[in-house]
Amino acid sequence: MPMKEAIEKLVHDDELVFFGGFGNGMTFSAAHEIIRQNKRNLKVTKCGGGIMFDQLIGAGVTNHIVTSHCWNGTGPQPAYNLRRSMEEGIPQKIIYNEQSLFMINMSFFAGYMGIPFVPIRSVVGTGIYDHPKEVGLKAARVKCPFTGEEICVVPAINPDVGVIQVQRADSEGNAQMWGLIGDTKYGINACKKIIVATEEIVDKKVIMESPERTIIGAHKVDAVVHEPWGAHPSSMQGFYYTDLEYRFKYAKETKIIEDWENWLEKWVTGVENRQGYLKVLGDKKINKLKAKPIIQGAVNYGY
Amino acid sequence: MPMKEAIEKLVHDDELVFFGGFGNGMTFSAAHEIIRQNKRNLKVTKCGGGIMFDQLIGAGVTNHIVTSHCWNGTGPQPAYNLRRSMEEGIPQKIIYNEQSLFMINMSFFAGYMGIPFVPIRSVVGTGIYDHPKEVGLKAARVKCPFTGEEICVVPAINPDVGVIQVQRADSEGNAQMWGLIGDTKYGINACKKIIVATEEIVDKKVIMESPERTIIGAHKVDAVVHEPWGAHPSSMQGFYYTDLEYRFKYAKETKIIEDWENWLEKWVTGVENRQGYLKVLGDKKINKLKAKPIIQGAVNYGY
Amino acid sequence: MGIEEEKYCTEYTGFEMMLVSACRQIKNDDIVFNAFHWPFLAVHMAKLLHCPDLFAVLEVGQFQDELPRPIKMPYSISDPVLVPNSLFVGDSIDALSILQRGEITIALLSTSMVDKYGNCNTTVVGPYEEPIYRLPGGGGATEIAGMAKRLIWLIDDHIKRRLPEKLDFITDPGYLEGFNSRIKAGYPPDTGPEVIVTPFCIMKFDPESKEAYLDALHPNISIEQVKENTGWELKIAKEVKQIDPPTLKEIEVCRQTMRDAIDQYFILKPEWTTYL
Amino acid sequence: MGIEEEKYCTEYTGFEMMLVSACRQIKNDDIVFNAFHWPFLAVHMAKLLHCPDLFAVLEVGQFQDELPRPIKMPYSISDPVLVPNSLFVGDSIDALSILQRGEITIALLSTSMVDKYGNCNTTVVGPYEEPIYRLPGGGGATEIAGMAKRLIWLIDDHIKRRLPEKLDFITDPGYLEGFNSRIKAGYPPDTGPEVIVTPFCIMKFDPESKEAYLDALHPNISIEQVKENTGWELKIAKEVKQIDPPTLKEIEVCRQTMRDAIDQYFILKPEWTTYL
Repeated sequence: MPMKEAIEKLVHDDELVFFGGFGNGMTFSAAHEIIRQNKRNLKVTKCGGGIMFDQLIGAGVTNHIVTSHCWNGTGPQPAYNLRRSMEEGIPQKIIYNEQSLFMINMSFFAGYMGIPFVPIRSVVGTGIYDHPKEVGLKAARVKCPFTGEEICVVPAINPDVGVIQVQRADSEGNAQMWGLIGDTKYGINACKKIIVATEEIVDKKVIMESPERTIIGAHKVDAVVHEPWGAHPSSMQGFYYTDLEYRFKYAKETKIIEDWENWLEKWVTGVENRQGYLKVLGDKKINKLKAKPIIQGAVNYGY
Repeated sequence: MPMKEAIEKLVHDDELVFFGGFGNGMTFSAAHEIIRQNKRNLKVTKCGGGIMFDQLIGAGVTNHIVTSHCWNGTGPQPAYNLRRSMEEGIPQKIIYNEQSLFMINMSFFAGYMGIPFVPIRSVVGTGIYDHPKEVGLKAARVKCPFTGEEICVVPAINPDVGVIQVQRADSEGNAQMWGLIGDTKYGINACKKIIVATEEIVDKKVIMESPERTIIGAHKVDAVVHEPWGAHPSSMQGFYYTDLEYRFKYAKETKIIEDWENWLEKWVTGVENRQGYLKVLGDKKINKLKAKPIIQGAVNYGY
Repeated sequence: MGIEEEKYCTEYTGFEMMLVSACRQIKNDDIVFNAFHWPFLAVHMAKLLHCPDLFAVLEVGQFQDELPRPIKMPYSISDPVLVPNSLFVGDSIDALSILQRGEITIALLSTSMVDKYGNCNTTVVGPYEEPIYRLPGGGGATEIAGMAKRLIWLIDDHIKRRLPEKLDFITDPGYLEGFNSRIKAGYPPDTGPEVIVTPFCIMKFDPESKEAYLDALHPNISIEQVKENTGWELKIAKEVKQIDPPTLKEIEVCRQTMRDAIDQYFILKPEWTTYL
Repeated sequence: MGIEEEKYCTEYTGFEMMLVSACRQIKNDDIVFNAFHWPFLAVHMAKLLHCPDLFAVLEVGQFQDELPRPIKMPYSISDPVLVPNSLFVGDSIDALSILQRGEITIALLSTSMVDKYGNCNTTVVGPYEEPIYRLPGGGGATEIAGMAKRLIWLIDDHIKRRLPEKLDFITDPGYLEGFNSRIKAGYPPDTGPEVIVTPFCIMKFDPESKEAYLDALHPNISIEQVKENTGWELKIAKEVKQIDPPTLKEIEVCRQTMRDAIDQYFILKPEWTTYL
């Protein structure tokens, strides 16, 4: 199914949307299609929002982000659309429901496990624990019935819809990822509707060659999108490296609003789909980013 | 380090001992060495106790098991040493702190995570929830501060010492396992002292070829034991298959106490170590159980 | 005899009828929790008969939608043959997550004793601390019984002590004390035992009281026979259904499955029930 | 000059001195949580200088005890170069488990603002809902600050607004409101900030009040200079120590590390601090 169709069918205004990938395997292609379809009032969640959330904020598709940071392209600087939104209300004021990295991971884990909360030994005493009071996903404390200690607990997050970008999946949706996964397995399994975008569609037999790499089963996948290079400008282990130059330039190219509008037109609204985006990126860059093969990790599965 | 030395140094009377492996990769070699060293009053824990716990009970080294079942060799029958102990007090009456399979897994997970408890949606209303009241690891209920529901929570288990049998480890203790892991990763990381028994000692470079297969890091391993066939009569993926015939016969060979005593002498107390055990097992059986190679699972780790 | 009748088998055991009847409960689009012992056989048969696409989840975190080729019956949930024949292999917590998220549409469990509210005991006969018979314990059945949408109990011997009015110990939750007690204990409302399959019959549960009643008879079994061999005053459906005998195809698959299981040291003569 | 003195470098920046001084805090047998940005550089330097066996844990669940060969500075914790050069790769929860089990002996964190109790703010200047400057947010630093045994703060500019008396928002916990407030909030008693390293000096924390005080000066920095540029009434150790300048070897490794970082698009001129 093309990404366009998957987003049309499965992502609707006002929903809470999960995006997979932590640094590696980020679902940029899906985020851009959501912008092109001009969704509104989405809540969006991701362990580290980064420039993907900066773009969703700048394009006005989200008014509420649930994440642990919204950095710029290559370092711990605030991204400019985030700042414009929160400091000046451009294009709209959003709610930044700030989490800590491990707190949001545990919330996804609780969603994954089908339990309403999980304890975590951090957050108490910080502003993250106290703010923002009005928007739901706030930690609390309970008394441990075994040790008597008061401990922080974080609530489950079960997004309405989620999307991930993986290295390979079969046509039914059994999807595999290796390398840096971050929160992807727990987050996507916590979702009610699921889109799997994949670098490659492979035969089921390939999936069965290393079944520990499967992060989600076909029985709950609603759409499989064959989307090579869907994670650019992030990396995809075994496929392509992070486009550091592009990310570095992003900060400069989005610092003032006119430049941001040009950036959005050039890379998102001015192209039809990921194939169009890759044309703008150009073959030279694509060849430069392609991963050199390091084929390894076979073991004996015999019995 | 030989198993003898590892058990001497690290396992002491009265401690709570974790054994890894769920069906596959069970730590029989370590259990037998513990019997030979005549440890006393051990508490032992394992997701499924099976005939390993039956042997520890029969040999009198444990007076308290924390597990979800103690089946006989090949099916859901009660094992005979367990029955003799609980019904007749032979060789001593033990406490069977019965858990459900997933409850004990979540308790190990809580131990793994360094948190005092984890919620689980089962157990309430069963005898497992209500019994045994006197021995500690009992579930409880807490009110969820987010949904208002009462939910079952299970306490963390952090054993004093744990032992696992893995496919391979480097000489420092970075240990890898693939295939059916069950509770092994969470259980062993929850332990205070750690013994890694391994089919093979490999170079660190081999570990780095598929780092996702590592289940415990060298920084917390106290002893590495090179112990081929340490999991027999259970299987070790890629090395040997389950010895079903041996397990099937175990029930008959331990049904009356005299036969059990003979069994123990033949396989455990009458041999010096695992090499001695393998001599009793015999080359013919060893060759029959050896896994046929199915080498697969390599992927591209390139960047 | 007519052609229609000929496709049915005429000689078969109660155990075989139980397996066939259980197997028929499974649908091709089910997501089944495939638990060890008799359910393994019934799920295996379903896969070969009417559920080619059945998606199975196992206790050590495996997904399967194909049988190992050449067809081999795993000796247990932890048979290494399952690994290179699975679409997913995780750990036990992964399997639990699927249960707790409510994704399992059906589970079969074989057990020692089931009471009239569909609770099961595989722990102990007599007091917990002073057992007359100590049973092995339940393993993962507690969670499977707690969280599968449709739970099918298999009892391989329809006798009073296997189907008592009340248990000495509840290992796996059915409807607990009946009525809404299961929901009050926190189990999801859309879960719970659906049927008990025995060599004699199929029992269902009253929607209100949650008490098991006789719903359908296996061939050549009388209502009286069922009542006499059940440990409580069994209620009977207004119209008791008649279950078809195994078809020739069903019995062929059933017997091959049993042979495959014997090859893998399944204990097919359940001699351990004589302890009870 | 004597031979002894010659091994020290005489020209270097405050930023370099900060990195060298931070790097010296790490011991070869530490288990370090290797967090992004300046700590990456200090840990990298330690590995090349005096900690060849250093065991590092990263936020996406990696273990490393060797640098990638050929030596390459990862551009971030999620650089794919880390995967085939790690002894373990898991998920973020695996990394958290190591923190929560108390296995991390040291962590370095670079930050925007640290107050006198060692709390950090990377969230907001001004009110949370109506920010004057919205900062990016903390990521995993909250847990690292909460659970590492020895926490080392790096502040790359020793000025009042980077070292205020009180923060608008606590993103990462130090000693909260001082005294035993951190322990009362539930953090393990054997954890907490140990030092703050700036281009000017090293501050430590009073064992009782948990307030940061001047412990040791970097070369050519005066006590007055430190006091004037700190946002609270800074207390001074009875005997302020003098820190050695970078050795030639240290500065060589430091500068090569910075060049490696520039190659990986590290933003070495921290221009974003000008927003503050």
